[in-house]
Formats: sequence, structure tokens, C-alpha cells
Amino acid sequence: MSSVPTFKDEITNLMYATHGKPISDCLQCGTCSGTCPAVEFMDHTPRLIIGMIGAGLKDEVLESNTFWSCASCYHCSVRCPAGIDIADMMYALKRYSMWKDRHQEGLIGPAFSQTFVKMIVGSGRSFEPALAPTYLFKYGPRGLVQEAQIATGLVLKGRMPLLPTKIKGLKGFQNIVRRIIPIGDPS
Amino acid sequence: MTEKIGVYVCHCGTNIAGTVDVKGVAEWAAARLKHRGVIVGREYKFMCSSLGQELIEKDIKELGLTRVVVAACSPHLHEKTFRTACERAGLNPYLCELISIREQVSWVHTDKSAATEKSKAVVAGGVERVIYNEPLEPLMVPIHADTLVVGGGIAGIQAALEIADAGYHVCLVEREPSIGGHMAQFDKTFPTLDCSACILTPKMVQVGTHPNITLMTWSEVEKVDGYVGSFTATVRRKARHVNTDSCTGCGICWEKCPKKVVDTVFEVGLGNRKAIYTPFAQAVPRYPVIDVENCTYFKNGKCKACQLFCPTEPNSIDFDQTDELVEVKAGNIILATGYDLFDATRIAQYGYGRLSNVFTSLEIERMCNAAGPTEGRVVLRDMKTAPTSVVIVHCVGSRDENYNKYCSGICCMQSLKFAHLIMERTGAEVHNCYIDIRTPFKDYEEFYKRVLEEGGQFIRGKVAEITDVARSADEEGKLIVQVEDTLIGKQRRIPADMVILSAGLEPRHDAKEVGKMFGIACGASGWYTERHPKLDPVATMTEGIMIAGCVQGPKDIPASVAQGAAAAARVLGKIQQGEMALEPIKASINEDACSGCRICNGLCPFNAILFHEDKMVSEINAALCQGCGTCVAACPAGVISGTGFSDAQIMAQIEGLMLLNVGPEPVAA
Amino acid sequence: MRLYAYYPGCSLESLAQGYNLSTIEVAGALGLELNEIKDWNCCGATAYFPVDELLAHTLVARNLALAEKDGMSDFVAPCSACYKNAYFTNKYLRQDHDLAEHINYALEADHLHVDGSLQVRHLIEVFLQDVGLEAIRRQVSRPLKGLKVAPYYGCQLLRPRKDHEDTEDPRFFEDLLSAIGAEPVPYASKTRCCGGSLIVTNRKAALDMVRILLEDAAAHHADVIATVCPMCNVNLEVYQSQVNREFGTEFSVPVMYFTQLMGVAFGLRQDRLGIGKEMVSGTPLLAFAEASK
Amino acid sequence: MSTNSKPKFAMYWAASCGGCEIAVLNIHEKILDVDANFDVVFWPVAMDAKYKDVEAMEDGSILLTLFNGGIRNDENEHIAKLLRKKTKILVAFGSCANEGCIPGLANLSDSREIVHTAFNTVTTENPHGIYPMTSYDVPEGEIHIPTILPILKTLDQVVDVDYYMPGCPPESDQVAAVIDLVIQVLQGKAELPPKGSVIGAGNSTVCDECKRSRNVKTIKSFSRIWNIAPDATLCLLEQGIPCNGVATRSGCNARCPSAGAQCIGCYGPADGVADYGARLISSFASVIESNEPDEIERVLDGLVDPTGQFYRFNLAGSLLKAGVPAWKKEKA
Amino acid sequence: MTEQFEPTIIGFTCNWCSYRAADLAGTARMKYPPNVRLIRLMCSGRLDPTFVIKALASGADGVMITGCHPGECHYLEQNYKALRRYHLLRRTLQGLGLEPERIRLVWASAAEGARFASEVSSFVEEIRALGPLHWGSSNGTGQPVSATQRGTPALQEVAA
Repeated sequence: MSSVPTFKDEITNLMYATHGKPISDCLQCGTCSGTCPAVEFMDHTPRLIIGMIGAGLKDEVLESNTFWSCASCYHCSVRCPAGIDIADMMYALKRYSMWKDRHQEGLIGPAFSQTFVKMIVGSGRSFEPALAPTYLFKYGPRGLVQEAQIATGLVLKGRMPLLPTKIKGLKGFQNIVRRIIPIGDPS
Repeated sequence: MTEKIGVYVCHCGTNIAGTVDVKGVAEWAAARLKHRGVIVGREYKFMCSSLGQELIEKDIKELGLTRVVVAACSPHLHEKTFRTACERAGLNPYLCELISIREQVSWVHTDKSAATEKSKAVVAGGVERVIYNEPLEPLMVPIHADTLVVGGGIAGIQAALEIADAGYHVCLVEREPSIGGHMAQFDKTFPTLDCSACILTPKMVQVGTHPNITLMTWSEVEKVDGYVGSFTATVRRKARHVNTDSCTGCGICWEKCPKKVVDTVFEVGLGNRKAIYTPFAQAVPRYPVIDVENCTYFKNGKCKACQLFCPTEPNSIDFDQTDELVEVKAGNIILATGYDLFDATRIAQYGYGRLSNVFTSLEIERMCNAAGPTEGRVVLRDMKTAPTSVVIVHCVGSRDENYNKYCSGICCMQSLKFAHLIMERTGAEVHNCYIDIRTPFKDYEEFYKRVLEEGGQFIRGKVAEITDVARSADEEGKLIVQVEDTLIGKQRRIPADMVILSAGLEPRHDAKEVGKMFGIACGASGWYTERHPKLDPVATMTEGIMIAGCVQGPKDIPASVAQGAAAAARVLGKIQQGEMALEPIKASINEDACSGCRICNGLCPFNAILFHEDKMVSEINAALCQGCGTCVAACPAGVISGTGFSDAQIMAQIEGLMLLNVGPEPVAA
Repeated sequence: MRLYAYYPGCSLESLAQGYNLSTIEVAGALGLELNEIKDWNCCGATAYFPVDELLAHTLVARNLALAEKDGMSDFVAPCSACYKNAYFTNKYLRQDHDLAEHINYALEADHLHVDGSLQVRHLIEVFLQDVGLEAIRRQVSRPLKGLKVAPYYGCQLLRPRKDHEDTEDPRFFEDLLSAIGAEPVPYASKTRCCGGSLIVTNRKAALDMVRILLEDAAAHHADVIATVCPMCNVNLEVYQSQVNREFGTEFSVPVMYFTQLMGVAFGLRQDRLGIGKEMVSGTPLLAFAEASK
Repeated sequence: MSTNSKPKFAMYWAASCGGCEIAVLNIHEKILDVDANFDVVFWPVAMDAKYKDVEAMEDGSILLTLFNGGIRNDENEHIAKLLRKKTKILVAFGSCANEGCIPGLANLSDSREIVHTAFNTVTTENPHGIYPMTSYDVPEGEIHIPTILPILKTLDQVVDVDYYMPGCPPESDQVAAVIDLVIQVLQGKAELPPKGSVIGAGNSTVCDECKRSRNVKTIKSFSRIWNIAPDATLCLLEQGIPCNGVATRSGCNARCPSAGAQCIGCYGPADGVADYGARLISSFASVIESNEPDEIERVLDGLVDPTGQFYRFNLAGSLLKAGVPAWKKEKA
Repeated sequence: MTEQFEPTIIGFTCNWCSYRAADLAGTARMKYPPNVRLIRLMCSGRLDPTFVIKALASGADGVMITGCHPGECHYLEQNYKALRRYHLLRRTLQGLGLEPERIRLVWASAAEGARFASEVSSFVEEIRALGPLHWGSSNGTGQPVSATQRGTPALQEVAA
């Protein structure tokens, strides 16, 4: 046993909430990949990712879009014959890549999550319009137009508020956050 | 202190002497435990050698030892050796204690002084304990020569025949109207593909006609009393409504019977039978049974067609027949009650029951069977169209934390067999979706090869789901099997006309209750626990009760047959001994002091404790008692005592191990 | 009158107002008192976990703590994602003392404490378990006769597995729909994923997933798809037009919240149920709604 | 034995409540037989007597001493040894002398806490935290009060005991019977039981005398007597009421269970039981109807204060004799 | 002789699983500290709490109770009785001020020599951390722990 944790160890440790089976129990049966509704949009199938983690192919794994393409539908998790919570593993990988700040170019996921959390931390509530700018450009002008159409449609139906809401106890809320991640001092 | 105790410490070559100062321990015992009755402490290279044993025997004779403590290896190895040695020298074997300073000291410790100190403590424990050992005599019980075999599948049939052929009487009890079990439903048997019926039927007939076999079909064991050598089983013979003395099994009754019934047992719902029926043509015995739930007469008092047309004299149909309870005496019991097929509806995403052309392995067996509902044609649920593409799904309900963790063993070969038969009979394209192909036994791998050569297709991947929601033209109207082909790392959707679920094997739904009735345990997966997984696979923890076939775990026909024979051999051995000795490690109740609080009553899984309402006291049946001592420990009044492991012995051993009664250093002369 | 800590969640404030309105109306009709948690914060949907798990659990825990502080024993969320987050944070708080310690250390900063003492359930579970089909049937004044409804369970309501419910072929939603007189259509995709937040992060994938769902529902001639989650609703409804554009399809399947259907069946006024804010008009349903005006 | 001088009788009260004395007086007119047959030389509760008078007596000159109470302080110990010297037949009388009884429960705490509790908690208004001294000088000289011992001991942990008579207190009819026996022996009409035997009690357990009906025992949950309305004829333990009768020596005629209250065990362990509490633990636990650790814990939650339940009377006489705090001090 | 405290531990094993596990640990030459001394019972169901208390009262610092895994008991279900007693015993000892950690219940099948060895090792460490209990007059070395003499009168202590 080397003292340096393997890539597999690192990911296993990150699967905090699973409280369950380690990915080392995987028998590579492919139920996860067979089940996955987004698999066609992944560079590697979930099963393969598990294998690659085991093989320590850190770079290849981080470079892949697989875990950023996971919709967290947990279908694989409930079907896995080895009882592994694969969807949670995908979250672990997302965390890992955010933490190491290494991910495939041009992915929206990382930026989205970051903005989303920033926004929550800033207001305590999520506010759809605020999100748009952060990722829309990725779709190019066409996407922008469509998005705009949808947005206006929603606004007309009164389903899209124009002003973000804030929670009242924001200070305290941020104090809580401050005890977990550095978000700068109260200003 | 009246006892004269001899302490013998073994070097076991260097096995013990390498880490323990053997000489030191022996001398220490002789000196510091003198006041506890130790009159001699010796060490020897190999205590278990004949010379070592003679050493002990000599001391018993010459020094008049009344107790012996041997510090050597594990009692599981040589306890018998040394106890026999004492017996030879005229000392009751149970006055000898073997305590382990090898497995539990020299082999697991490195520090010599620490190991030596621990050895001393262990020896002191043994000495204190042996003081309270009592002379015991083994309990001899006679072995009744008859044997009860429960379950008439291939394993039970084999066991019954072996014993009957050896000249002893067997009573074979079967739940269904005929013996034969699952094997009777199969078409071909892997890997040789010989016809199941062809090899099974002769054996069934033998059972039916064997002078030494009493066959009770349509019967169930309801109660078992007694213990090894003399069991009494109460068997319910369900009313057949057919008089088996006069019935010839001519078959006219079920020909004439107007009532068709879907056969959900033997034909797994694919075929029909009549309300009076034998499950299949070669049934043994040939006598039919009337299915009361469906019989028109029993439903609305009219019909009686069977009785009308019954040619025998006297008429064999007896609508007034009732269940009868018969008692069967037996010295030994063999349980061969087999398995249940995994219920595929439990895996909703495979759509069995929802998608009509998803079949179970057993359904396919029946279809393939020339005597089955389709005369051997493999067809879709419409019972006519032959499939052009078939997918066989492996590991259905097996190797899966959500259902059964274990591998059912037989499904791989079964699936390969289907692949071969279906390709042969329909020319359809067959895909096998597997996690691993497991073909470990004689000629199995060769069969796999053969199927490959015949063009069987194999996709390594566990099927995720089966759906009828088409996404493209070529999927329209088909079943789509969604699976990852793990060897190319792509999700595939395979359109097929027919999907076969190779369902795993499960313990019988009532295995637990039945096990309780016979006093044997189920393991974590629900299969009955054998006495030893490797060295004693057909015996159980309960003397006189054997297990054979799939009750012990999933296995194929050859293995089941082998186990049937093995169980028979074990039984024959016992029968020939005539009587057998039971370990005299037993619990007993002092009835004068027993207050009849009934704490102990529910604690014995072997039902050895009975309660006398009249005297308001509990009593223990020595022959049933297995000597676990649970009741001894539980008795609040301390009036249950256990031989071999009495409170006194153990309390003393604790004091010894804690070196509480060590005498003073002898003043050096 | 049974009291519940009500956690609407962000979407019900904006995109899914209809869900919020109908929930309150219908719950009221069924005699449930929904007591909105004061100053609740966003549960993070699926977006916290990629960043920091402890943070994710803590922010959810804040809402639980607020509910506990009000002496509540039941926590109900109409949004499947909110429900799933609350359910598991609550569960882990009980299971994992270490996690609980960390979280409470953080909550202290705002003078809050959480024990995980709540019973966390989704709105539909509360309806089925605490009210029951019988009582619901009794409320129905305008049974949705002949209305073919495709019950869409989605993911987070069923998965990861909470208590022993069937994650592959559940039936409770169908039972509820039958209870209000509608005709649940059997279709295999009812527990398939709608793409969730992929609609933002991987539009192509999400639209494809939505397409498959719409196809299956349409193939079974559903008049309307009923949802139990604002996320699903948005993906299926708001983005239907984009699906059509993307794949050249011509879907026009109305999507409604199950509470809106119930409301209509109960004969409640459609404007009070937030009906009429759809991008794909729910005409077939409106017929019933009109009748109940 | 000389008939002109009546044999001498003594009774002493160490750490106990005095109930044992009442029990003796409770034998009504039989007490006259005691007076008729014995010369009561020492009985602090009933008559005036001085230790020096006893010290002056010839060794072994007292025929029968009923000693009740545990050994809590050095005075108890001194008198125990003194009476042992002067007495032929020393009887550990009552639960305290036999097994420590309620005073023995003090063995759960360090003697320091005991003193503190007694002199400086709600029990005593003591603003200046004044504690009694073991010795104090007065003009007349130095006076002493007894010194508390780290743990309370049973009589036979301090001196050799001839007979044991359990009960808190011993049932009066049992007392009467024993006195009868001794008188019979005096008159040569009966034999004394072998030394060390338990007298004035049965050899079975309370269940033996209990009239309640019993079935195969299983316990699904424990409840306290005031939380349920127990069936009047069914075994209390089977109703989940922790009744110690199963392990408690018979002799009281199942007083408590017959009156609908659970046995609390004042007659102590039955013959050949090394540790009363352990026996109860074993028997109660064995019949709990669950194999799931969590479930078992849930059931046990209903058994409030198991230590008190199992060792209420027997702590000082048990294998461990005391709780950790007291024991640490004992060993210091 | 090292400075560190060497606890004495009494271990109870059942004849069919855990004792064989101990044997296996031996045959496989696995190593564990010599602080544990084993007593063989037929079944963990024979484990009378009296034995545990007796061991502690005799000077043991910890007691290890071992048996077959649930569902694998040689006597079908008797190890469950041991389990139930273990739970109640721990609660009771806690009431006496003992650390319940001094009693450990371990399931070990005949095949789990390694598990047995590691459980012993970790238990010895745990007890070492808890420090000596040394009840009774023995510390397992045959030499009585400091002769038991009267503690200084409590009254004076407190009063002082």
C-alpha cells in the first residue's frame, strides 16, 4: 500500500454521502451505461469511467464530458447490481474537477454550477434570468434568440419575474456559508 | 485438594518450543500449582506421538492421576487422541482437558517471554477447569433402519434408490402428484443434450416399483418429532379422490373430463390439463388427482364424468376421500426439496408479464420439450409465429444486490443450451447478453465453443431494460433490449421478437419454515447450511438429517445426483452402525429447584425442553439436546446445569486464566 | 387539521407559480394546513453538489432547521428535486453524526440547530398517505371523465430509492389520477429522465431526452402529461417548441401539474389554480375547467 | 448445655433501616418464647447496653446473634468482629447483612460524594459547607464519630457467618419459624442445618410460590407497572413488567406479584447463583423477541435503569461489589 | 518490560466458528498481541453474563465475546441470544460506571482468521487506551495489585 492515495481512493473519499458501496465492487456489467438516458452524449460510458478510475487514468477521466453530462436521474444507482451509487460518483467527479479546476473546454456545467452557487450565496434564492448570460453565449446567436423568445414568452405569461428575490436573513445565511467555504468577509 | 493432576506440555517440535519456554511452563505448573493438585508436570517433543501418549498412560497407572491437562495444539485436532489415551489407562476420557498453546499462543505471538507467560495462564486455566470436570458416558441411541426422503426430484430419487438398492426401506414423500421434480419439465440436458425424460423416466419407474420404497406423492410432511435414530414424521396425504388400489392409470377419466384448466405448475401456464389429471404422461405414480378448486362436481355438485367412465372394478373415483395423516418412523432423514425459480416479474424493467413476448427459462424448456404444449416448437406468445430474432438475458435475479447476491450457476449453460436449440429449430438469430460466461465443468466449455461456432452471438453486458417503445423504423413492433456492449463501450438497442430471461434459482419460498420443522438452519442466502462447506456438504448440524441437491445451493443435474448418492452413503453408514454415540455434553434441569418460570421453554431450537403443566417444572430431553448451553446460561434460578461446560468449570477457568490461585514460589532447596 | 412545514422552493415562486397556487388551493380543499417555512433558502437543486457537498447539505439543513424551530414534525415539498435533497440531508443527519456535527457547527453561525427529526415527504406522498384515495375521491365534483393523462413520475421523486417504493414501475400516481376520474395511460417512459438541469448545461442531450418522453406520451394518445415537479414541467412544456424546432416534430402536448388536475376535478376556479399560464395551451383540460366555472 | 442459665441472645443493627427489628417484634406473642428461652444480653434497639459490657463477655458466650445491616463504617466493622468473637451462632439477618440491600446502592458512588450529598445538598441546609469531623476536642477530651468506609460490605465480607436469613425484611412467620427451630434445637428436638445454609427461605424462586399463569416466555417490550393495566392472572414478566421473581429466592410467598406489583428481589439470589444481576440480565435478555440490534435497543429502552433493576438489593453482595467510583476509592 | 500498560483480556469463543477462526489465525501464522486469553464454549448462547462479570471482577480489563455470524449459528439461532444479552449487559455495566467499550461482541466465521486477529488487535488497543480496570485482586500476572487497604476516611478528606 503506497501512502499516496490513488485516484480511486480520492474519488471514493469524495463519495461522502453514499455511505455505501465503494466503486471497487464494480463488476463491469454495464447496467449503468445500458440504463443511462444521456449515454449517447458522453465521451465514455459510466461503466468505462469506473474502469478508468480504477486504472488510474486521471487525465482521461477529467478530460471526458461524461460526468458533466449526467442528469442525476439515479436510474443507474438503483439498478446497479453491485449497489454502487453511480450518480453520486458522477457528483464526486464533478467536485473533483471543480476542485482541481480541470475540465474539458467548452463545457457549460462547471460555469453553471459556479454561477448558480454564487447567486444562491448572494441572495439565498435562485433567479432564472440571472443565469442566462453566464451560459447563453455558449449556444451562439441562434441559441440566444431562442432563449430570448422563450424568456419573453414566459415573462408575458407572468412566469418569469423581472426582479430577483432575496431572503431576509441574508447576513446570517452568509455567515453559515462562510463557515464552509471562503466567500470573503461581510461587506 | 484430593485431585491428582498431571500437566503435560508439548513442544510440537519447534512449533511451540520455538516461541514458548516449554520446560519453564511445565516446571512452573508443577511448582506453583502444586497446592491445586498438580503432582506432575512434564514436557515432551511430541505429546501426540505414541510415546507421548504412553507417558500420560504410564503416569495415570503409576501415579494414580485423577485429572489430566495437556497443553499442546487445538482440541479440534487432538482432543480425541488424548482422551482415548486416558481411556486406555482407565481414566474417564472427559477428565482430560486439551488446551491450545500452539494455534492460540506460539503461532500467533512473537515475544517469547510474553508467550511463555500466557502459556502459564492458559495452563492454570486448564488446571482449574479440569478440577471440576466430571466423568461422562456417551449417550447411545439405536438407529431405526428406515429412511425418510423428502422431495422426489432427481436428488431425492437418487438418494432413495441408493438406499433401497442397499436393502433398506425408504419412504419418499413428494408434494406434487408425481415425482420427477424440475428435471421432468426439461427437454434436453446440457452439455450432452440427451433427452431429460429418456434418462429420468427409468429411474422414476424404478422408484415406483421398488419393493423397498414406499412412495407418498401428493403428500407433505407436517411435523417431525424425535432425534437421530428415531424420528417420527407426520405426513399429510392429501385427498387424491382416486382410489390408488383399484386405479390402473388407464387415463380414460382425464380424457373424458370436460373441464380444461390452465396448468400453471408443470406447464408454467403455457398448456392446459383437465380437472382430473396427472401432471405429465410418464408420471409416477400413474394415478391421477382431482383438482378440487376446478372440478365441476366439487364446484356445483354435477358432472361426475370421471366416475361414470372409470372402467375399474370397484370404481376408483372417490369424491368423499379426505386427507389422512400418517406417521412415518425413520432413523435418518434426507431433505431434497429443491428450489423455486426466481420470479422475473420482480424486475419490472425486464417487462415479464407486461411485454407478452418476454419468456422465462422454464417456459422455454416446456416449449422445447417434444411432449410440451407446443410439441417442441419455439414460438411467440401467439403460440404460432416462430421468432426470427431472440435475445437471452443472463443473470436474471442472480449476482445482483437488489435480488440475489449469489451466482445461480446453471443459467449460463442453460442459456447456451437454449441458444443451440433455438438456432437449430427456428434458425433465428440469437444474442446472449451476459456478465461472465461460467462453464467450469466437464465438457461445458466445449459446448460454449460449439454454440459460438454455430453462430450464436454474445454481448458482454447486463441488460438494462427491455422495452417496446421504438425509436426507429427497425425497432417498430419489436422488443428492444437495451444493453451496453461493454467490450466496445457502446450502449446498444437490440430489436428482437422474443426475449428469454434466464432466471436464477431461489430457495423454496417455505424453506425457512420447513428448515425449522426439521431443525436445520438457512444461510444468509436462504439455502440450507451444510455441516461443513467443503468436508461435509450433505450432512447438517442436526444429527441424522442430510440435505441433497438444490436445497443446499444452486447446482445442475450431475451435482444433484452426486449429492443424492452422497447423502444416501452417509445414511447407510449410520444404519449399518446400528446405534450411535451422542456427545454427552447435555443440559439437565434440577426439577426440585425448578420454579417453572418457563424462561427456558422458548429458547431451544431443537425443542428439547418440555414443560410439565402438572408439576409446573421444565424438563430436558437428553437425546434432543445438542448441548449448546443456551438454556443453562438463561436459567434465572441457575437450576439448569450443563455437562462438559458447567458454570463451575468456566468460573474456575476464568480464575485460572487470571492466575488468581497461583501458589507461592517454592523455597529453593 | 394537520399542520405541515411547506417548502415551495424557488421555481414555485416564478416559473411554476401555477404549481404553487394549485397546491395551496387543493391542500386547503383536502383540509391540510401548509405553513410556509419563514425565509427559506434555495435547496440548490442539482447544482450545489458539484461544488461542495457539505455546503449542499448545510444549505438544505438550514431549511430543515427553520422548520424544526417552528416545532414542525412534517416537511412537505412539491418539487421533486427539493424533496430529494431535503429527504437525504435529513436522513444523513440522523445516520451520520460526523456530518451532523459539521452542519450544526455552520448553522450555529445563524443561531440555528438541526436534529433531522422531521418527516420529509413529497406533496403527492402526503396526499396519498395522510389524506388517502377515499377522501380525495369524496372531494371530486367534476370527474375528469375520458381525459387521457400520462402520469410522469420523473426521477427525484423515486430515485435514489427512499423507502421501499418501486423505482421502476410504481402505480401510486395512476391510482391518484383514477381517483379524480381521469384515465391514466400506460407508457413505459413514465420514470425516464427529462434531462433535468442538462437543459441548461447540455441542451442537445436534454432536448433529445424530452423528445423521447413526448413521443412515448403522444404514441399513447395522452391528452395531457401530468407532472409532480416544476423542473420536469419546464423541460416538457416550456421547451416543447424547441424540441419541435430541433427535431422537426410537431408535438403539442399540454403539460399540467397533478395538483391543477386535482383542482379542476374538485371544481375549483381555474384562475385560482394558475391555469392559463401555459406555453402549450391545456385546452382539453380547459373544457373541464370551463364546466366548473 | 446448662439449663439453669438461659442461653444468651443478641441482635445488632448496623447500616440498615430498622425494618428487621420490626419484623422480629412482629412475631407477636412468639416474642415471649424468645424471652422465655433466651437471656437477651444485647439489643441496642430494644434495651440499653454498652459495648464494654459485650467486650467483657466471655468469647462464644452468646448463643445466637441476629446481625442486621451492612458494614458501612468502622464502628459497624468493629461490632461485627466483636460479636463474631462472642457468638456461637452468628446469623446474617435480613438483606442488608446478606447482600447490602438499599444502603449498598451507595456503592455506586465515591464515599466523598455520599458525604457531600448528605451534608451539603438539598438534603441539608449548609451554607458554610461545614462537615462533621471524625474526631474533635472538647474540654472533656477528644470525641469520635465513626469513619465511613469506601464501600459498604456485607457481613460475610468482614467476618465468618454461620447462617444466612434473607429478606427485606425477613417475613415474620419465617422469623418465628427460625426461632422455633433454635428452641427445638435447644430442647434437643431438632438438628441445626449445616453451617452456611440459608434459613427462613425456600430453595426455589418466587415463581414457585406465585399463582399467576405462565406461557412460553417472550418479551416484545418492557413497560412500567403504572403505564399499563396488567392482567391480574398472567405472569407479569410476560406482560413486559420487569418482575425479578424468576431469579429471586422463594420464601416471601410471592407477596408482591400476588398483590399485582413486580418482585424487586429482596430475598436475593437462589442457591448456586454467583451473581444475581447477571442471572436476570441473561434471562430477561434471552427472551426478548428480536434479533435486530436496533430493535433490541428499542426494547431495552423500556427497561429504565437496568443497574438499579438488577442490583437494587444485591450490589454489595455481587461479584463486582460496587460501581467504579466507589471501587477506585476502595483500591486507592 | 515496556512502560505501556498491558491489559489482560478474557475472550469467549464458540466451538464451531470463532474458536476455529482463532485456530485458523494460528495455522495461518497471523500475529496478534498476547493480551487475550480464550475460553471455549460450545456456543455463544452459553455465554452467561456472569462469566463476563466474573472475568472483570477477577481483574480482566476487557472481555471479548465471539460467535458465529447471525444466521450461521451451529445451533440455528442461539448467537442471537448472546447478542440480546450483550446489549443489556453493556447498559447495566454502564450504570456501574464501567466503559461499555470494555465489552466487545465479534462475529467471526471459521474462515475469518484474519478478522479474528484484527479484531483482537484493535480491541487490545482500545482497552489499552481506556487504561486499567484491574478489579479484584489480580491483574492477570499472578501478583496481587497493591494490597487492598482502607481508604483515608472520607469525612476528613471532604472536611479538610
